Amino acid sequence: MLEPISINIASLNLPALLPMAILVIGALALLVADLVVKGLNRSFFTMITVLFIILDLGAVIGYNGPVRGFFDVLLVDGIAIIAQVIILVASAFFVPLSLSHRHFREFEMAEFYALFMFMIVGFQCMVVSDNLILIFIGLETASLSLYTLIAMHNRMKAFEAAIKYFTMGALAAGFYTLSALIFYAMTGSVEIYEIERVLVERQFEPLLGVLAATVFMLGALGFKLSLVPSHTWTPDVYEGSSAPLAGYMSVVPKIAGFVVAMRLFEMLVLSGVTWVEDILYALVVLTMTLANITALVQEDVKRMLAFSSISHAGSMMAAIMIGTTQANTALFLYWTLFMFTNLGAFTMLWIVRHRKNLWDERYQHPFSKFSGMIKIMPMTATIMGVFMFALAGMPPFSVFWGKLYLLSAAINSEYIFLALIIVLNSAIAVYYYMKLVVYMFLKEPTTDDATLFTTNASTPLKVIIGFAAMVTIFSILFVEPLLNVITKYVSSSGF
Amino acid sequence: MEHILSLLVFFPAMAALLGFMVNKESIRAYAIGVSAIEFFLSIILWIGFDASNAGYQFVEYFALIPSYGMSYYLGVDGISLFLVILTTFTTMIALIALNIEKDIKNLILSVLFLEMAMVGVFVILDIIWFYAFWELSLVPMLYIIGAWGSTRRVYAAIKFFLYTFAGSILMLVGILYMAHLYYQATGVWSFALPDWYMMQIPFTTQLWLFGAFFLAFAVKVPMFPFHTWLPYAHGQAPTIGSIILAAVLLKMGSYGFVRFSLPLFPDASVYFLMPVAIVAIIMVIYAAMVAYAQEDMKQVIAYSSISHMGIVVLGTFAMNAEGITGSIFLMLSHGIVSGALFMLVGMIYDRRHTKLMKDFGGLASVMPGFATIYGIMLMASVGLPLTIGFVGEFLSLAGFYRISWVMTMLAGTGIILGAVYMLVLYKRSFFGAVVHEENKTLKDLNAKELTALIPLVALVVILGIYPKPVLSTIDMSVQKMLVLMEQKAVEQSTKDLIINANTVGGTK
Amino acid sequence: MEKYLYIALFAPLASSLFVALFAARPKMLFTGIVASLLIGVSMIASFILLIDVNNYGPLHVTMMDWISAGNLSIPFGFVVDEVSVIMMVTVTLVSTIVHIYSIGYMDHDKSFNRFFSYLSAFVFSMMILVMSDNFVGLFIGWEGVGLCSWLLIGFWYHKHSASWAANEAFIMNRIADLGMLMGLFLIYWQLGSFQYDVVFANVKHLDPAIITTIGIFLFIGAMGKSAQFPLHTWLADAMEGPTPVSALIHAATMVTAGVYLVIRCGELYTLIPHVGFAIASLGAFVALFAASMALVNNDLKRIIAYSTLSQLGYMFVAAGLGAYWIALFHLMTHAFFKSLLFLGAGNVMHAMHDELNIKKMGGLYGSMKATAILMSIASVALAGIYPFAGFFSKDKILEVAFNEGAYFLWFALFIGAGLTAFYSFRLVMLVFFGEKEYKKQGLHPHEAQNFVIYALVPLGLLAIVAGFFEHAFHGFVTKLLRNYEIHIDHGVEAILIAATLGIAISGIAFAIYMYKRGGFPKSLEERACYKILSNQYFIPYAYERFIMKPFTALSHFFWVSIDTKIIDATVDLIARVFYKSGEKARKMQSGNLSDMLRWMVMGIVVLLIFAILYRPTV
Amino acid sequence: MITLTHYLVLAGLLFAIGLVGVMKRTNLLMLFFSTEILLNAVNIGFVAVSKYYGDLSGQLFAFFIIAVAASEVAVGLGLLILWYKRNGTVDLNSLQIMKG
Repeated sequence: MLEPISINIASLNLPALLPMAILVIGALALLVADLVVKGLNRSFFTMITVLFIILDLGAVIGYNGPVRGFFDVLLVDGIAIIAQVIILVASAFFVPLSLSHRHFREFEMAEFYALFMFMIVGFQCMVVSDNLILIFIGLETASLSLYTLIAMHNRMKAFEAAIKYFTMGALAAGFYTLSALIFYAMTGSVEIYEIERVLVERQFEPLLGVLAATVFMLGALGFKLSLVPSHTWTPDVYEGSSAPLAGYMSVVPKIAGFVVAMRLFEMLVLSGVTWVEDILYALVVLTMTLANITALVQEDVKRMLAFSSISHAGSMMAAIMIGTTQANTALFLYWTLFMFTNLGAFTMLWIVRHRKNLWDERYQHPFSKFSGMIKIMPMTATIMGVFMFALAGMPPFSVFWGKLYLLSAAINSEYIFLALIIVLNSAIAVYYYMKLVVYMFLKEPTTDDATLFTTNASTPLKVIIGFAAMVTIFSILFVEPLLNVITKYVSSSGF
Repeated sequence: MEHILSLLVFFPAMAALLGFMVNKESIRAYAIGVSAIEFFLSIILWIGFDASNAGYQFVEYFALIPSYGMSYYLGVDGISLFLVILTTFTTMIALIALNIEKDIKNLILSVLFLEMAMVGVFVILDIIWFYAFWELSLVPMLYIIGAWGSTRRVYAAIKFFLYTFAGSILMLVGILYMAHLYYQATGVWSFALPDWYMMQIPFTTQLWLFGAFFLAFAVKVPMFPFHTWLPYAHGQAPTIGSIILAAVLLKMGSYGFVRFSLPLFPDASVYFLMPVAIVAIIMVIYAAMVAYAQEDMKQVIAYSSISHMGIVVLGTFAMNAEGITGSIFLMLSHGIVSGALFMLVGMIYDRRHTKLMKDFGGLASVMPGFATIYGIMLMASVGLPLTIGFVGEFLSLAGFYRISWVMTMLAGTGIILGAVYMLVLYKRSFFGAVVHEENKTLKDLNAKELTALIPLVALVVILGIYPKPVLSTIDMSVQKMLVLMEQKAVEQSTKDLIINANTVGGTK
Repeated sequence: MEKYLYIALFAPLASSLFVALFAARPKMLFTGIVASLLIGVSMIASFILLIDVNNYGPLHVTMMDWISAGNLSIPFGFVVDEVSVIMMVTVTLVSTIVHIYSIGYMDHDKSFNRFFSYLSAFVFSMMILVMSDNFVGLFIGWEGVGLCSWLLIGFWYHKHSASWAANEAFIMNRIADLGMLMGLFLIYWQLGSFQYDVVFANVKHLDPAIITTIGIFLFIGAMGKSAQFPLHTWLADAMEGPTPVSALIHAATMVTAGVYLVIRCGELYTLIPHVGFAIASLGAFVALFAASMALVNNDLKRIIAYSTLSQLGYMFVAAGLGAYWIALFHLMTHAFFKSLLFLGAGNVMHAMHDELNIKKMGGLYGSMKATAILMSIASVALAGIYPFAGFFSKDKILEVAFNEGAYFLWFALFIGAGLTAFYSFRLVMLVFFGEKEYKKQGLHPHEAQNFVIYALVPLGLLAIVAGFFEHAFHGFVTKLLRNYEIHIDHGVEAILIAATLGIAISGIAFAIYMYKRGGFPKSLEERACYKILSNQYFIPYAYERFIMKPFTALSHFFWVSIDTKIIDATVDLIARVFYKSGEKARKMQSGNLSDMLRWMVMGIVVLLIFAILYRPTV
Repeated sequence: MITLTHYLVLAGLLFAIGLVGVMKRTNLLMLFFSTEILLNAVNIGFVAVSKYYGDLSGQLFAFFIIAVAASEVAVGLGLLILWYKRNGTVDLNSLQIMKG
């Protein structure tokens, strides 16, 4: 017979819920406002959303040691904070992309923004918890909203993308739950720290069970982090969804996934389950290489970027596999810098988006579209070139510093071979990033009508581009402070 | 004066940024002005340079990422001083001689950015920044070759970029491993070259690291068999691209050997001395023979640079002051001479739109002035005494003679083969009767071209007759470096070899 | 006295640079005159120095530092001692005459000014060569004269043959220069200096093997400049240049640089007599070898060129056997009569409108007496008939050979003397006497301008009287050079002299006798030996066939097959491999949802299988 | 007597069935059913285990899964209808615009 549970409110530590709560309230408020006030404009929604995100940010920042709360399912530790900050900042920058020059139906609807906020809540839940249930809920909340957001783009491709993403997501959810079940069955708990304790006590016996659980968890997270072989959705979904969402997907869901992966796998790796380490090693190499060589042959910039983000995620998994503090720091540093660069690149695609596919019947952004851009609009071409070189890890632009720190982490823990593979991959990668540069700078223009490229340009977008470009170019100035903060948070939360 | 190096590095970049505002008509004047100022800055640097101090001068230090040991660390010594001047000088001359109309603005801006990267490579003492400038120098070159080159330009540009980029990534791993070692040894992070100089590295580790750095430099130099990007790059690049590529970019590789490979890994350098020397000799002979087989004037000069760089590498690995000083001087002379030769080929190409020797012949009678300057440069290139070409070649070979006289003799065939291909080129295009009608009406050099060429000729002669001020400045820093190498070498055999290589008398 | 040194050295440079200003302009007479004057100044300065050195001994100045790195330091230093001053006098004297002569000879050439600029530049380089006080300075002049000879041989660059010959000369010399450089390096790393005085002071302390190596390397350098076998082919081809050039560079001065080097390094070579003997043997061989080729050749200038070769052989015999002062003496006398011979030939060429085949001349005595007489004097001197200059020097060389007990060498030289006499008079006969073949081309030969003839007279005189300075010369140069005494009792000596004179005279007599009677029968030219000689022993052909052709082929092979087809192809292949694998990997993205799901499940299954099969211990 | 093992085996079998369905089915509707089967298989497992341990969190998890499954169906069907309206089929082989 189950004994009743008595709860002490003080022990709930509700403030820990505050960040999530703010956005939930925000979303509901937005919906209500849309009901009562007619003809509210997207600029209003956007700005409200940004405001709530900023509020949330305010609630998140301000950290003093790991805190638990709400039936101890919440764990607000360093990496949770950083992850949330990254998530929120990214969101704050991606939402305003709705203020493009041309109007899109989804951006006119309050639901879009509400869903967007719910999605953020989902991600936050994923990172602030070490309880499999809450993580699951966060995951699903986020994913479900995301599917819908994609579909709201309201084009055949968008639907196809949404359905593909959804179906695979459902399968991934199945894997996740099964893995959770196995952990639960073995340890009788759904709290990661608890599971860890029990497993370590038992020297991970029965190992096969642990491994099975890990495998399914890999399947589930692998889908979110687009690890081979669960990466197949990425290019299609990116291609199908609007550029801002695609960019968003390439940054935010992954960071959430990374945090969960850190909590789960590092526990295993560090406690010496070599099997997991080896498998991760294999996955990392496979993911980076396969994505890179496939990216070589893409005709569409967006798809190319999709593959490139896969390989970036792969190298992040490398950081998780290495699992030292430096590696985890590298992960967050890398991702912060990567976020701004990707923001820039996708915003650029968003700007040059044209209503009709003038250059290719299928693709929105075929390479040929950019040929000779330097002659038509030099500034745009130059900035795009900077983003490309930055993504390629060309010094002294943003991503290089992340890559540098990651490599250094790998080398310091004697993963020389891994480091070699990473640099070799960046050597391959530079080719497809450069392909765009070659098209923009070395080819003759197909048209001299600049307006074709600026139909979607608007001041907010330009501002965002400028900001992203600044950060990308002068990133060296932010590396030091970022490093200090991240190192402090990461190490304080024991990673 | 204390910030002159930062000024030198970033002045061109600033000028390039502002250059966006300058309109197309006046951009050339703007560029020449900027490069002239830059050149004078470098001259001021030389004047202010204390020739009696072998260490780094005008040092600027600013910690950028203290927690990770990364800093903004500039300094110049005898080894790099003249390479900086060479860079600014060639850029100025190349810009003066520039006569491209198409998108000249973009071209000039990228040249100025390139100048920043090149100067940066030579004066930076923080390895990460060195790597950064090293990679940055590729981008403008990619654009210059790919956008203003001839028919196969895109292929050539991509090949150049990918090849050199791929070559240098291993160096990045090497750098980070060095940093790791330094951290192990001292407990603090540092990427400052002077700090690394102080570090003794175990022998086997040295071998690996040497390899990692070697590839990057070897591709850049370019050493056989990593040289095949060069003919394409030169063959397709516009004149200004070829000039800068030959005069400065190749020197980055050989500079890397002197600045990094030798002092950081003395034992490995000695250990790999023979293999490297053999490759260098192959470069000298093989490239010279390939040059002899070319039909295209520009290709001849392209391959001849490979041949000369072979002697540079040989001199660098002579492990004695004569050889290394000589090889650095040879870098300068080769920069000036090959730059001038490419410029001359460019001038004739502008007139006839062909570079094939068979399309010429008898030019000496049509364009005497052109032929004369070409002849002077040719003689400098084959290393005639009292021209700039002789000093470096003589010293490099003399230096390496101490290591092995047979190999020196083999490398010495370079002076024969060099004469062969160069004289054949000269005979086929300048001597004989004027066979092609269109050649009969060619104009001789005009004022602009002369202003670009005369300084080069003057340098060729002056530095050929009185190289002492340059040599002694280089020599001092080189000797300091050799002392350092000898001190930090971990193997006794290395110490012996370095000492022996620097003493007169004794063995055959 | 230093100022005279600098005048002697830099007057030619000044002349060259000044004239160069007008190089591109059409002919200006004054350029020639100025050049001649300045060279004349240099000559006077040289004579003053000669007297000075005779009275007060050598003069040594260091102008400035040139190269210094590590332990190495090379100054621009000049020394005027007994040897160099003799060289200076010879060089400037001949040069002055040649300059004046050229004013007439190059009269109608459109590149008149350019010619004088080059010519003076050559004199300057030659002065550096002989005056430098260290080996590298000598090497500067060494290369400088090489450059000038390249410019002057290829002076008429529109002629293919001329530019070809120029390149051949330069490249052949480069081959030798490499040897010389090696010698220099060895000297440096052994003795730490390039200064003559330092080197010769310490060389004796070195291990003989090393001295031998140095000696060989340096002599390789000398072989190139002095066109010794097997590097001799360029000299004959160098006759493509204007005749004054042949006179100055390829007879009087540059080609003797090699001999000068050996004389200069006397202290070194005396330490290694075996090398010296090898040099002498080579010299003797060349003396015969070249003379034999001169026998049958029909090209006016080539005959003289071969005789130059053969005379250089004589000098090397003397130098090799240690009789340096005799070598130097022969060098000087030879400079006089050989340049005279060439310049006379120049007159003939002008008269014959650049016709060189002596078979097509004949009977020119009628129309150009002066030249005929001068050339005959030169030929007699060359043949070594008493009391002409050639007799004294050449005869001494034979005596040296005999004295050293090198009877074989002596015999070779003895035969050589005969041949020399024969071919030089064969030339005289065919050109000036006998049938007037030139009538067939309808030419009307005329004597050269008077001042040209007057310019030649001093040489003619010297060719006659120079021999009588022997004792003064001997006394003078042996202050520096190792003295060499000949100890043969007078009876033998007399016999030797008689024999030599005899063979020379009989050679002359034979020539006159044969060519009075219309020369040899045509049938002779069918003989194999004739063919071999007239084809210069097929050596140029062999070089063409076995060196140049393979080299070209190999270069082409390297370029096309190795560089393009192998190395570059490999690079591209690597890139292509990645790209192709991309095309393959792309198939994974079928876009079909079922496939995607299958991939996911597959991934899980594979990992599970792994988990079962591969499980390293925790 | 039915022990925990039986439940787990059942859950496993159901999950396997679900997987096979996911891989084989080309009708989107059926595909979604299969995913539901996956989740419900897990539910059984959770409930059984939670009973076995006498710990509520398992059942808690099961409830959440049910809720999530429900919302998933909602979203999924929505997408399905959208697709059907556009091109009158729910066959997943029709989703072939994007590939490569």
